[in-house]
Amino acid sequence: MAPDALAVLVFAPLVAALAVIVAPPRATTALALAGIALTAPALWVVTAAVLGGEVVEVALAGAAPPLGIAWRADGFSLTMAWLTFVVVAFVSLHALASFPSTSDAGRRFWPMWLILVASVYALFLSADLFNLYVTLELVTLTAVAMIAIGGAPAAMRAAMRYLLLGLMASLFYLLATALLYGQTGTLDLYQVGERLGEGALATTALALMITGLLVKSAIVPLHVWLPAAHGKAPGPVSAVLSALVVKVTLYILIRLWFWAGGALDDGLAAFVLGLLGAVAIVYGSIAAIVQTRLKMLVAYSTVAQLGYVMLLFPLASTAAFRAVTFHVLAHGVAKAAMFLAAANLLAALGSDRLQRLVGADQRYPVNVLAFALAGVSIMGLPPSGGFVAKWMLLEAAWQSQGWGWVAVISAGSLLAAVYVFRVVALAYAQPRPASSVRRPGTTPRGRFGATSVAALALAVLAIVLGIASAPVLSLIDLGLPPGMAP
Amino acid sequence: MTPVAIETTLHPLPLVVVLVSLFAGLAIAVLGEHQQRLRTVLNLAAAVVKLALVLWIAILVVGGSVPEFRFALVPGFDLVLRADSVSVLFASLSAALWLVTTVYAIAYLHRSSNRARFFGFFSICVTATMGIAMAGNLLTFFVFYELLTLATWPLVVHTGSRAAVRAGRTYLVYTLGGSALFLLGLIWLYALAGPQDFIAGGSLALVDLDETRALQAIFVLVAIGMGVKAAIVPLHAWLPRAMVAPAPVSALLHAVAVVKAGAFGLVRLVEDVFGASLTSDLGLAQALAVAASITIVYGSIVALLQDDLKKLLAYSTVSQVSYIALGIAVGGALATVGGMVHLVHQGVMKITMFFCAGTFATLLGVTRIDQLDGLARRLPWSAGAFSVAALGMIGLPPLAGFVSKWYLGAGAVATGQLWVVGVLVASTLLNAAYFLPLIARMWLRPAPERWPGGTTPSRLVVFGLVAPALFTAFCTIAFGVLAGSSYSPLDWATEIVRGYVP
Amino acid sequence: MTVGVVVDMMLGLALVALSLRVVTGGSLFRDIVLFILFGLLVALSWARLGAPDLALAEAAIGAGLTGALMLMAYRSIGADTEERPVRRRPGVALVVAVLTGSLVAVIGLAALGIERVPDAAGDAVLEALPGTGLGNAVTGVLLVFRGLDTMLEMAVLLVALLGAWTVLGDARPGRVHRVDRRTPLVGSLLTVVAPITLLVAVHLLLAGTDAPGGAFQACAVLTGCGVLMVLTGTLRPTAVAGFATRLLVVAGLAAFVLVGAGAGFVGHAPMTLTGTWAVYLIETAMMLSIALTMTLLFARARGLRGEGS
Amino acid sequence: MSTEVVYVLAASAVFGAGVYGLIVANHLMRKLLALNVMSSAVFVTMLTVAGTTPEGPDPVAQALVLTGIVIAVAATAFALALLVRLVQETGLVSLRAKDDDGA
Repeated sequence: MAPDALAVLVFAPLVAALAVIVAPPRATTALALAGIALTAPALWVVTAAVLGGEVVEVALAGAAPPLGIAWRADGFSLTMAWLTFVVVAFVSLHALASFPSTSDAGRRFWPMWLILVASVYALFLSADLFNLYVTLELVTLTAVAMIAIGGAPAAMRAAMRYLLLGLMASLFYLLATALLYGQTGTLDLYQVGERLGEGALATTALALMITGLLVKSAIVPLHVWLPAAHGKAPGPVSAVLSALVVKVTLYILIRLWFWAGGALDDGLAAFVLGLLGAVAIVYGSIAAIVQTRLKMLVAYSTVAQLGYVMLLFPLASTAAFRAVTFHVLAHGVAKAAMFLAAANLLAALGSDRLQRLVGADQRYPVNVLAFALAGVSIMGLPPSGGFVAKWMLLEAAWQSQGWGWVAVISAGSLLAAVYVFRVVALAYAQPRPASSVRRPGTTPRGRFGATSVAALALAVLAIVLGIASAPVLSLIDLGLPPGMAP
Repeated sequence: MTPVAIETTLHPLPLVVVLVSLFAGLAIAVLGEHQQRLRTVLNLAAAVVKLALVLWIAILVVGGSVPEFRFALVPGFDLVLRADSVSVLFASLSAALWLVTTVYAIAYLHRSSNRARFFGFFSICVTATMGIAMAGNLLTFFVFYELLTLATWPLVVHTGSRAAVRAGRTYLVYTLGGSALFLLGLIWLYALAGPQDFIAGGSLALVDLDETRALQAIFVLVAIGMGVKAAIVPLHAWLPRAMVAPAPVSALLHAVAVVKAGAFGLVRLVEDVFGASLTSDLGLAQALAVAASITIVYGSIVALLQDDLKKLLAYSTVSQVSYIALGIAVGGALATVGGMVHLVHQGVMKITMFFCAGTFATLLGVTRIDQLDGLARRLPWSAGAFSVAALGMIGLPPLAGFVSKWYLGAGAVATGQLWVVGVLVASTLLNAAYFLPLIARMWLRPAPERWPGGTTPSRLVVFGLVAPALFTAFCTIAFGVLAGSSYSPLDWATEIVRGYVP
Repeated sequence: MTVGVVVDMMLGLALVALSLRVVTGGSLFRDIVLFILFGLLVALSWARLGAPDLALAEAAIGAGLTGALMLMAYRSIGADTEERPVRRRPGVALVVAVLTGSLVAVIGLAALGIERVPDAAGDAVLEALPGTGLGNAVTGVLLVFRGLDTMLEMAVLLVALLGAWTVLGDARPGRVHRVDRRTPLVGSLLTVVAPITLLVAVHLLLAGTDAPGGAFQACAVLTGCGVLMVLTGTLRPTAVAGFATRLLVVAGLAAFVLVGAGAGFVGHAPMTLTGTWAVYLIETAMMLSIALTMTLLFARARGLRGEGS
Repeated sequence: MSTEVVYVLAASAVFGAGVYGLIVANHLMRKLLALNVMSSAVFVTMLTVAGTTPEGPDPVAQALVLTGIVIAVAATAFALALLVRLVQETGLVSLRAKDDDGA
């Protein structure tokens, strides 16, 4: 039963996508929601099996690697799959209102949205280097197309830059895949890890692959495409880009490094990756602080938050793995909430210039609250998922006596506080009577509609993650890399 | 004496008492701006229920049991809510004063905007304070300590004016900076000694650590985190600036929640984590005593220079709260009792003065000291309450402040630290120097032709402004006069200290 | 050094020269044409490397279709957008390029020197192939052993089309520069070519199960036919994707999903092809989908309609 | 020197040329040409380093290349559609155009 459930994860959204394309628009909502909702029981079944101690695995077409491709779910991939479901479910709720299925934009949005969901699931289940390439291309192309959906020149320019860099990165990755296949005769990531051995060849091939993945994950200094792409995309798209799409490549990177990266087991490479992460944290935060637009601020915050993931490589301990996986989860939920709230404020105020936010709390309290709650998690303050992640990461850094990392982690959350509170303070500020901002009362209060509910629900979830971390961590513990014990 | 782990009983009450105001806060926020009547009912009901629950807990604690609730927050680290006698002291203070402050705030803000947001965060602020009171280990303390920062910030910037937003920024810079150091100290402590719950006499005394430098550093890191909120010089600068907040917020910050949480944290740190003897062995008690003394004198001197009433009160708080730190730093049974009981005494006295200051500003537009002339003729009840509290602050017998100072002084003499007596005398003289002129102006000078401004609200609102101050002024007298009876704050503090100092 | 290797070396040199020219040259139009030439030479290389399947695909898709798409786009954005060919410090880029290139050369050569592991995927395929009923190992990999890749590849194509439709916006369908059909040669060419391509496509499709050919090549031929018909105006772009169009573009992916997910319901592992019928169903559907998708992408249209209809 | 060695060397040089072009080229369409050149190089490398079986080049590598070629053309087609629209909207054929922060 559990292996079949793996197939449901990919096929349900995919079938829904095909049906949405063919069926008349009025059926879209039902089909899309069904496609997404069906993955929940499937995830549940797989999770139950994994918690029961199984590794859920199915050889597609009965052809096990190296002959064919297998889908496999352990604690790590399942954690990511749950993140996918949660983010997608709430962002879909937002999209029902922001991309109504009968509108032109909605007709373009929903099929690609569903294909994106299917491909993200497929990616998390796969450990085949070439299959990962195909799913990555699928994710990149859908993401790019959805950035451009609004048709604004700035968005399309951002989409174009993302596409070009994304394709280049894919080719680096594919080249490395070719070399690894030549060397090991298999495409299965785990078998590659067993057969690769050490040596210059292995190191350089992996270095090529990692470079490609770093570009797609927007790790400083390869982040240039991200801020505009995430900042200019429509709200739900920004949310899922920051919450999921940049994470999928980091997922592959972590799998590669810890499950197949024996050849890279020297401190220097890990240190360099960690250093990139540290630079990302500081640079991204400062860049976020100086932004003048809300969505760009949130986008640069993503650049910074991705840096924390990179600290896993130098720390390389069970505690660090738990911390980083939990961080990916917490950041995903919180950042999705933040982008949705930002998009709602943009839609309501007509612009996302920060100065326009003055007094926004009086008219749009729900969205300001959602932003603030998500901000609590981003800053790593208790009680939130972000705090639990930061706590564990600090602990891991302390245990390995990485004082530099400790300093960066601490500084990172203080810098995050600067940009989060900058926004909230503006929203709480009182508009001066003479200003052109309309006085409260003359405009309808913020609607408590689906878009606001989606943002607030995700934000609340980001907080709840901090209190209910235990079950999540026990799932993560079932997906620890080889050689790490709970 | 070797501290021993206490017997606790699993009980949901500590959690419930924390959650009551959280739910009230959420409900108030959801209700929205216009449900005024329902909001008032909810506010008062939650405050009453909370007070009742705290009383229930107090009865359990008097009966000898220690109710506790715990669950794993992070693997290996529990969130522990536990009601021991120290918790009850702080919890009953904040529950009682919260009720009073709620009444006052409803009256004070009767015309203000954004009241749903205000009372929402107001309630969450008290949730955090209760959590701090009930925290059974430093991690739990930290969690609620941060929540307190987050919940008070919106109250500080409530009016949304430029000055308020700027004050909010200063507040965050200090508190978040302090808590970053606190967190590092916490991580370090746990890395060194493993997760520990609070134990009277010091949880660190149970593990044999030969890490003098590390322990000193940890103490300093955590104490800075506490010291920011306790406004110990030079970490105090946020407090006077936060005076732009509405009067009930100032009352809350100074008497019930923020400043008190910092001082309470220092108590926990010294008595329940390091233990008085280890703190002293590490040379930290002396350092803390010096820092507290400097703060006491500095705060008083600066208060002397103020011409704004609320600023004066703020610097007075800076000075007075450090009595608590001074008491536990001096050590010995008497001084510790003096510090602990001042936790309560300073609360009731200072909140009275803020209530009155807010009332003066609302009804007469009086905000500066030179405007106080003849005020007693116009507002005799408020002026009376203010005067009682001020005299208490100076330490006039038999008011509450006298009891604190007496125990502190006696403790200093008993432990041979005579210089502390000098500090107390200097502080008392300074207190008199800045409070007595106020009292004199109010009662002895003639009233002006016209008051600077103010409004004339309904009688009910005026009652809501004046009655809370009268109640707390009454407490100031009662806690002093009845200090010797059972279950008075002094008696309770003595009981607590029996666990700390044999 | 045999004659063959000399040919290889000349071919290799030509590839390098052409690629340099394509990425740095001065005239975009000429360089697109040179890129097509480059693609044809790559096809020749495939043949030299013993992979005729790839040679066909490369010539038809890699060189032909990509080149045609490029030329169409070039025409759409107008010849007046001539460029400064390079920008910024090319020195840094050159260093990066030389480094990357040498890196690839070094590890490539190293990989060539490695003994093939005994149980490489390729060998496993040859061993398992008889069990599939297919004669062609490559088709076996594409449809059976790595059917998931091929299914997702169909999804990539679909997304490319959906994406193109998205960026098409509300604009009118791409204005296709049409060849005048009244030119006698074009008209008769079309009448002859269209039926022949169809026949060839079907042949290639059937042959693919055990000989070079298969769905990709067949669809390339069909696409060529479609492109020709668009160019001559026999098929005209429309602004709306009709039901039939939508059905056809998803057919390839749908067939895969149907068979792949259906296998799960009848007790097989997902993506199992439960019979030869499944192979033909998928290949036919894929051929039609790919051909239509490519033609639509070429015409930058949401749909196509016949002349006069 | 065998056939494979020649093609690996040629493909490496072509890949390098592609990277160079992608970085320095100004015109978006030339960047796309560079990407396509790179992908051809990757495909040639893939097949050559995979080695041969008794029945010709490694069938898995052949299948991967076939899949890769179709993905490459699909991505190119989409990129071109985006490019054409971008040029229609902005009149610019390169990305260097000043701010991405415009309204």
